[in-house]
Amino acid sequence: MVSVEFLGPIEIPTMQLEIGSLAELGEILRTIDESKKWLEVSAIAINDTLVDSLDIELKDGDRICLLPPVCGG
Amino acid sequence: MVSVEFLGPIEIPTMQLEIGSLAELGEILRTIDESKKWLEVSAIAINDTLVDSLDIELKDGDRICLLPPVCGG
Amino acid sequence: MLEIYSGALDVESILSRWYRLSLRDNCGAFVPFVGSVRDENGISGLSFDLYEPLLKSWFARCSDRVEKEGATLCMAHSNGNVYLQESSFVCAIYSSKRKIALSMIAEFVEDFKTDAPIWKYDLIGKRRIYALERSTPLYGSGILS
Amino acid sequence: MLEIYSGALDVESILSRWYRLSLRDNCGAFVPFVGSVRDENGISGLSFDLYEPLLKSWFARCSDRVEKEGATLCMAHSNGNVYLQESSFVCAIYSSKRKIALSMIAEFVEDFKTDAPIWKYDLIGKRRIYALERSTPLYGSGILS
Repeated sequence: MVSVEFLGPIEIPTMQLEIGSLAELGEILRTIDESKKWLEVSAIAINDTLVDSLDIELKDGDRICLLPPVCGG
Repeated sequence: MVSVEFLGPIEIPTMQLEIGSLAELGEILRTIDESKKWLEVSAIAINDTLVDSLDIELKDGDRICLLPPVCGG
Repeated sequence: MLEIYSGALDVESILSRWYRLSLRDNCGAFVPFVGSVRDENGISGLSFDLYEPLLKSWFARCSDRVEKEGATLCMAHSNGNVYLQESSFVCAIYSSKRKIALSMIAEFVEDFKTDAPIWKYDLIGKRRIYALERSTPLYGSGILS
Repeated sequence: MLEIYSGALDVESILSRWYRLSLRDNCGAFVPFVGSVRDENGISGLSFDLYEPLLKSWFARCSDRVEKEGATLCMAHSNGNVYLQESSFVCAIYSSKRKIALSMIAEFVEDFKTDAPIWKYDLIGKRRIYALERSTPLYGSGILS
């Protein structure tokens, strides 16, 4: 089981999913209207580290975050 | 008559001189040990404007300043 | 040093405190940046969401880079609402001599704008509107699309 | 705005005052620089001579350049003695958006270092020693040699 958290302006509650890879997560989120529109502009952090590849295996307890475009200051 | 003022660390009292050009001023200051050593590193202002040429005629009442190297802050 | 406050920053006291740190550390140069909320586009203010775990690790990396040059980095940011003529962001770099602090501050502020996990909203009437068009995608964005 | 003070600057009150001006002028970016006296080379402090007429005309030209970019320049400097852990120089640029203030502050401080008619002395024991080796000749230097 991994948790998937949507940060900032993405108004989707945290999900608990039984998935083994980021590619699987993409498949699921592309089927949901609310999440689909954010995928192109959002970054992914696994356990608070940004990743740049789908070739990452997920372990039980991993925390995944979706981070939309930022603007501090 | 022009006045010649020595600024910052140059410890020479202000002079009143009957000269018509900066070139004449240079001739006088090169003969004085105290001023001679500052000439190479000092800038010249006439009436509070820095100049870069000796080809300037001086008028009665002009105020000349010698400004040694600076370091604010 | 990273400080997170709820609402507007007390800029004067933050600057005073960091300035005294720069003196205590025998630093000759102290260079802050203050970001305030301007009256524009009909907003009554801005609002911010922060993701603290990533903000802290990002800031630690920035701070390490600055410290490698013998300088010190400080930053304060607001969480929540900040109104017109209030300030939401202060940072400062101090160093022994002027060149390092002066050359690193602009670079840090630009890194902050593109990399800090902070989301900005315009407050207009009773609405809180995500400032998407002024925002920048983070590293790796789009891999799930 | 150019301010000259006898002795050390009250940095905290100067920064607070200028910061409030930046808010009043609806500016989103306020970028100061503070120069303080470090404990080094056995000095007990620094001392400064200023030539005000030329300092004012030099500052007015700098200020015009900054205002052409829509920004505002402020500067304060000490005259006379300034001791360890005190400050002798503060400047700030504020602008609507961050880029102009951030890009102009370093340039202004470098211009200041080479062009402002200010002379610096080390205070060591009871002596006031001109800092010739750290000083820069002004425009046109050497024409009388």
